[in-house]
Amino acid sequence: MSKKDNTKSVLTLHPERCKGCRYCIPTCPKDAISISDRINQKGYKPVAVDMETCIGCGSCYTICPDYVFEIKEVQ
Amino acid sequence: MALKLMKGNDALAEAAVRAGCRFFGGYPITPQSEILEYLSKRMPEVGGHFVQSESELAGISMVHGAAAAGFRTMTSSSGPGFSLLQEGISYIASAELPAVIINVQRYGSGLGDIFQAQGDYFQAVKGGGHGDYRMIVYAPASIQENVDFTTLAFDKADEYRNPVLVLSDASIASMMEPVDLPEMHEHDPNKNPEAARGKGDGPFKRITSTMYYIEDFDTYVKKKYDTMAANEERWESIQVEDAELVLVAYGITSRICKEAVMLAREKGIKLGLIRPITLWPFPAKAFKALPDTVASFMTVELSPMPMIQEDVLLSLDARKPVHNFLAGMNIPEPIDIVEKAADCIKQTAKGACNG
Amino acid sequence: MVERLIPTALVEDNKFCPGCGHGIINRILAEVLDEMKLTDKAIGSMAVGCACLMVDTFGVDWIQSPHGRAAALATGIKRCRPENPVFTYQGDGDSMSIGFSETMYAALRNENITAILVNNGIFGMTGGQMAPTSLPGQKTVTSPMGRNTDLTGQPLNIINQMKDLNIGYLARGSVTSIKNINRVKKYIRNAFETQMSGGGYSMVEILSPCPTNWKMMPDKSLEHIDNTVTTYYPLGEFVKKGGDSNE
Amino acid sequence: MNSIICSGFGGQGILTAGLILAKISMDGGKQVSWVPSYGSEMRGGTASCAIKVSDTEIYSPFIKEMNTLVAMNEASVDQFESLVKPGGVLISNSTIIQGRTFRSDLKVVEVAATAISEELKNIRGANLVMLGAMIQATGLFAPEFFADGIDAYFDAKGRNTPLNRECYMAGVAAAEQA
Repeated sequence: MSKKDNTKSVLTLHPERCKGCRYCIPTCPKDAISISDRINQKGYKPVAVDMETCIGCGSCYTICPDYVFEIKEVQ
Repeated sequence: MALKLMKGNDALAEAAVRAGCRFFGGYPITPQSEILEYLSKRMPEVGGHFVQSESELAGISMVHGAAAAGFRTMTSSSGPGFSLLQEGISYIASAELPAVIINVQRYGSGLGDIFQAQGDYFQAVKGGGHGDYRMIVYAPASIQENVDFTTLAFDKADEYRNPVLVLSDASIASMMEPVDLPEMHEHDPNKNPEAARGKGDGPFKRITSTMYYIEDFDTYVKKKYDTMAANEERWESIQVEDAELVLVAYGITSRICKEAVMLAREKGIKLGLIRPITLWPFPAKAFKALPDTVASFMTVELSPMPMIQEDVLLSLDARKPVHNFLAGMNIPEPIDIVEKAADCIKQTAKGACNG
Repeated sequence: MVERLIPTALVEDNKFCPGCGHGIINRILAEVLDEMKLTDKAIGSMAVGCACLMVDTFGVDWIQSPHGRAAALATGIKRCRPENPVFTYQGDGDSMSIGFSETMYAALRNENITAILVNNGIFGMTGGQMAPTSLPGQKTVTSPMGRNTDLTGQPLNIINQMKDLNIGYLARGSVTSIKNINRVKKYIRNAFETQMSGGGYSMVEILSPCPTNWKMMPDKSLEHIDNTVTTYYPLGEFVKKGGDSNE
Repeated sequence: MNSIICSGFGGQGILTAGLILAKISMDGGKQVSWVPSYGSEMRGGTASCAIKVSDTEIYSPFIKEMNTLVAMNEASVDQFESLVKPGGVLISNSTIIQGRTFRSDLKVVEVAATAISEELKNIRGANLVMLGAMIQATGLFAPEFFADGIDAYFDAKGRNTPLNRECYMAGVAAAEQA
């Protein structure tokens, strides 16, 4: 769908919301998600996303209990 | 104005409808069931809602929901069922929602029996539910008062955003007297902006214990109930001006005591009567204003144990003897009350001051 | 549409434990309310338990119910305001233990409300005690040797209790995978569509992980639901009086 | 202050008799109270009601001693005769209460209420026969005023028949002759 109107699905990450449950990691079809080394303000090691690999499919959005991911359409 | 001959329960239910009550949830239990029966027919006639709930716990919770939605709402029960209402009453008080609760008292603890009694006094006035709340408690003594105080209860529930209790009993429930019913009053459920109706364009509403959102809640809640206590005392005093002994009785018992006062006066015995109309706040002011002639008091209660005695003693700072005429499960005879009172007057003169 | 934005009803970060299924369910519910344009009208009757944590984070009108009474409150609200979507959000302890009577009677009356019942097989908020839905042999802080069904009875299958009643909609889903989550979303949408068309009582039970009280890693919790919990509590739609949602 | 007890088997219309008396008294400008007392059975048990009619405020609605007893059956006489005030009125349903010696300090009116109502083909009107005898014997209200009240009572319920007034008037006549 997105291809037709020349838009692209781009992931927005809210790592401060992450509680480190890791549900997203095996869910990602591109293995683009990993745990970062830093500790966020909630005290968890948040996920990080390799944006080059990410295809913006939204699987992470769907499984995440903590609203860490959003997918936006951009031109 | 045409008087109507009505049964206590029916008149009370009609008063609720005329006060704008449009939701009733409740469970059958004698001797209050006629309130349910009446409203099951009447509510649909006025576009209101009646639900026979699966229990008193559910009934009071339905009332809680309807009150949160902004509607004038009521439930009623008796004795064992009133115990089950306590959970919801505490929650409604805590959320500062208005609701009217009726307890048609019946005799005894546990299952007890269905006849008139006044044994739910402590539960009614000291708070049967958990936590830091009080309720205005009205004690009607006639069918007209069933109507008047039920009407007032809805207004006071709105004014203070607090549940209000009407404490009736099996005899007032089943007897008939002429009543003058008030005009029909419509209550706008959207009048209060805090009523749950969907957030619309505004902020969402959280109807829960207000303690979560009020700063210095301890001070706030104390002030709320102090204000109610200071402003809402109601009572009737009869022939106390020169009385030697003052009877204290509420509800149906107070009417027997009125007769006892008249009978005593015929015999030259100086009895008076204080009839608390509000049981909470207990009318302490009535006791502060008595003349020095009053040497002692006697409570008359449809209970085997003294209950209002405690509040009379508090109102008197325990400075004068308070005797009891405990009728238990029997309707007392005025002459018996007069004789015991005469005996108490003698005892008091001798300096004895017990029971 | 590939765009996936945080729904408007989620006004603050949730306060659930890491890996808690409530977060997923909150989001799906918020999506459905947004998509059906019901967020501004919805009134929620909130359980006691972990559901209470939503009161500041999920932006619809809320009424806090006493423990177990959410369905009775919802009855009072819905009868008075039939035009508003009214739902309960309850855990299994609230809806199926202390509130079993209120839950069942709302269904028996076919109240036109939607019940979201989150089944994680445990009392979460109070520290992991046995629930009516705990599985045989399940270790909890009040069944330390494992749930003994000789003494505590069999796990309560609420769907079985309700499926023969005259109600509008009944389904059970889980939040263990993208597929299952999307299915739950459809169930919740079907439930609200049932209500908005006056179709009577609708209920969606959702199997949800409680990694904290199960003392399991979140990923193992999801596997546990798929491998074990669903054998006791099969997924699917069990009553569907209206048609499919036009999603 | 007039205190009246109406008593009989449940189903004999005794509570209704008391109610009609209370209603007409109210319409006649009196203060009234009506207190029921009945056994657990809906039909067949003993039922009674206590009515007070007064020009001034009624304090206690309960009655221990009464001015008037309307007794539909033996059990009612057993229970209440001793509580009628000296000089009071006792209306006895002589179809059922037979061969009985009453207190000599009472004005006793024996009226075959059940038989009369049967003759008039209004078997449920025995209570109205008793009321007629009671009104005549006590002089509580003018008999015609009360008869109009009975019509109004049943008219309001939408189920009046001329037989109601006939039963009542038969009771008045029976008391006149007694």
